[in-house]
Amino acid sequence: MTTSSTVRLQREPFDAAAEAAKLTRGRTDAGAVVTFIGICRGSEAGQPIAALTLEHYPGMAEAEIERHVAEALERWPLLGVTVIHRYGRIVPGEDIVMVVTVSSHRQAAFAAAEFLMDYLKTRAPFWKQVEKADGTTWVDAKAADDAAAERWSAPGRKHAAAE
Amino acid sequence: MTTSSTVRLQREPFDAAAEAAKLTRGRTDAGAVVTFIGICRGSEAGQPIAALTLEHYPGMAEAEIERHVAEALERWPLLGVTVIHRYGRIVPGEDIVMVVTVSSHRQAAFAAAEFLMDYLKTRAPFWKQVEKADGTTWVDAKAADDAAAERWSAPGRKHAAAE
Amino acid sequence: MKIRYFAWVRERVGKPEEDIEVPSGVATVAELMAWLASRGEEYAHAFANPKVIRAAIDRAHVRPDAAIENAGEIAFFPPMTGG
Amino acid sequence: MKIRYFAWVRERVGKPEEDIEVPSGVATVAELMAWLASRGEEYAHAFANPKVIRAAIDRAHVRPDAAIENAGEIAFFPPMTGG
Repeated sequence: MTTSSTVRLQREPFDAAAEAAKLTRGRTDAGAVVTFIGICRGSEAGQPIAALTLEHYPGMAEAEIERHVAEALERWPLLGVTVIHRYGRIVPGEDIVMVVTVSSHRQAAFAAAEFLMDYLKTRAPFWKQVEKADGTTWVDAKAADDAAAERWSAPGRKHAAAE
Repeated sequence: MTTSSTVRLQREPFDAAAEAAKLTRGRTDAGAVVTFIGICRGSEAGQPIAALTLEHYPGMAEAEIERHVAEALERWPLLGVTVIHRYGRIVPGEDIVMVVTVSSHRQAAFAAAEFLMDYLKTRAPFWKQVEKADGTTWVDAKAADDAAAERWSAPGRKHAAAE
Repeated sequence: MKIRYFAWVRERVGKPEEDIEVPSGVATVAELMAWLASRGEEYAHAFANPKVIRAAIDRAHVRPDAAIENAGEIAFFPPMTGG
Repeated sequence: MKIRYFAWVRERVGKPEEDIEVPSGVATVAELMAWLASRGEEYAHAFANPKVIRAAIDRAHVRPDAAIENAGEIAFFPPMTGG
């Protein structure tokens, strides 16, 4: 069983279908592919926005994501994982982030994709700033996202920032 | 909020990325797209296979899937759902089924896609026959799939075939 | 009454569908399976283990105790393996 | 010691990073935040509510009670909003 994993941070758009196809090409043990795409919405907290700008902590962001990909590979029987997260200015309708997970069975692919997205939302060092008609503001972290990430923590292995 | 839903049964391959793009085109309220693709694996119960042939119950299969798509739309705030299931002969590496769910938030998109796949596995009237070196056999239903489907049932609303 | 068979039930019975006059004493899906099993060797083979066979009346899943009165089409098949 | 700031912490402090001589009595991340807050109006504003500020030492998340001894780079930022 060969496992392929890729983590990429980039300013440019990505091609999620091409990335998913790369993970399954030439192998016949893949039975399930889950692709998550996060898109920039046209409003934030009920107000229309012109754009999002994503700031990140270079070096730490890659390391954090790679660490969580490694954890996903340990927890589930995955054949491949690709995570691509954009930074910089992104306008409504554009993709922000993609996660692809490949496994022989669907439960592992779904669980790993959700796990990675929950962690990206709460632990990867990215910050979203929104441009609205009346200026720019930073997006507040959501308690719901923290709760979603927390459900993956086994007792006694809670992460530092989740206190 | 416009909701789009499509159910299609077909012999031909499908283009999952194009189907997902159709659901988000021209709208800026979509924040999350989950695409599941089920692929024909090269082995079944440890033995190599030459192909799968999917038989279905025309009329009932469409109705069953549409009924579950309607249930998903009721349970989660979805902006779009597309389900395409192939029938006929499918060789290893080819896609069998796809589910795309679109929502403003990822939890709804993930949950609805899993719900639909669990139901397709256990309730949609399709049957898989495998071609192996020593002849053809029918794939046995998996207890794990029944258990996966059962978790979506509220007490008192268990379905007929799940006894 | 139109009866349809799918997958290995179809293979064992040897036909995909047929029109059958069901005797008036046969009231439920389970009774229909028992009666079908008595119609010959191929039917006995197909319905040898009725517990694993699923049924649909007019394209909706039903339990073995469902009444077949007023059914237009009854289908028998193994547990589904789609997806 | 190199200190980095991100998002609104960076905006309030007015710079993305700086090299600082930290007094020897300052031993933990929480103490470092309190000391930084005393360095001027912009720092007081940035660290006014230290409970909401997260920290990383050498690119790994740490709790407020983490020791800063031996740290090469300490970063302060609001809760993450990626994905």
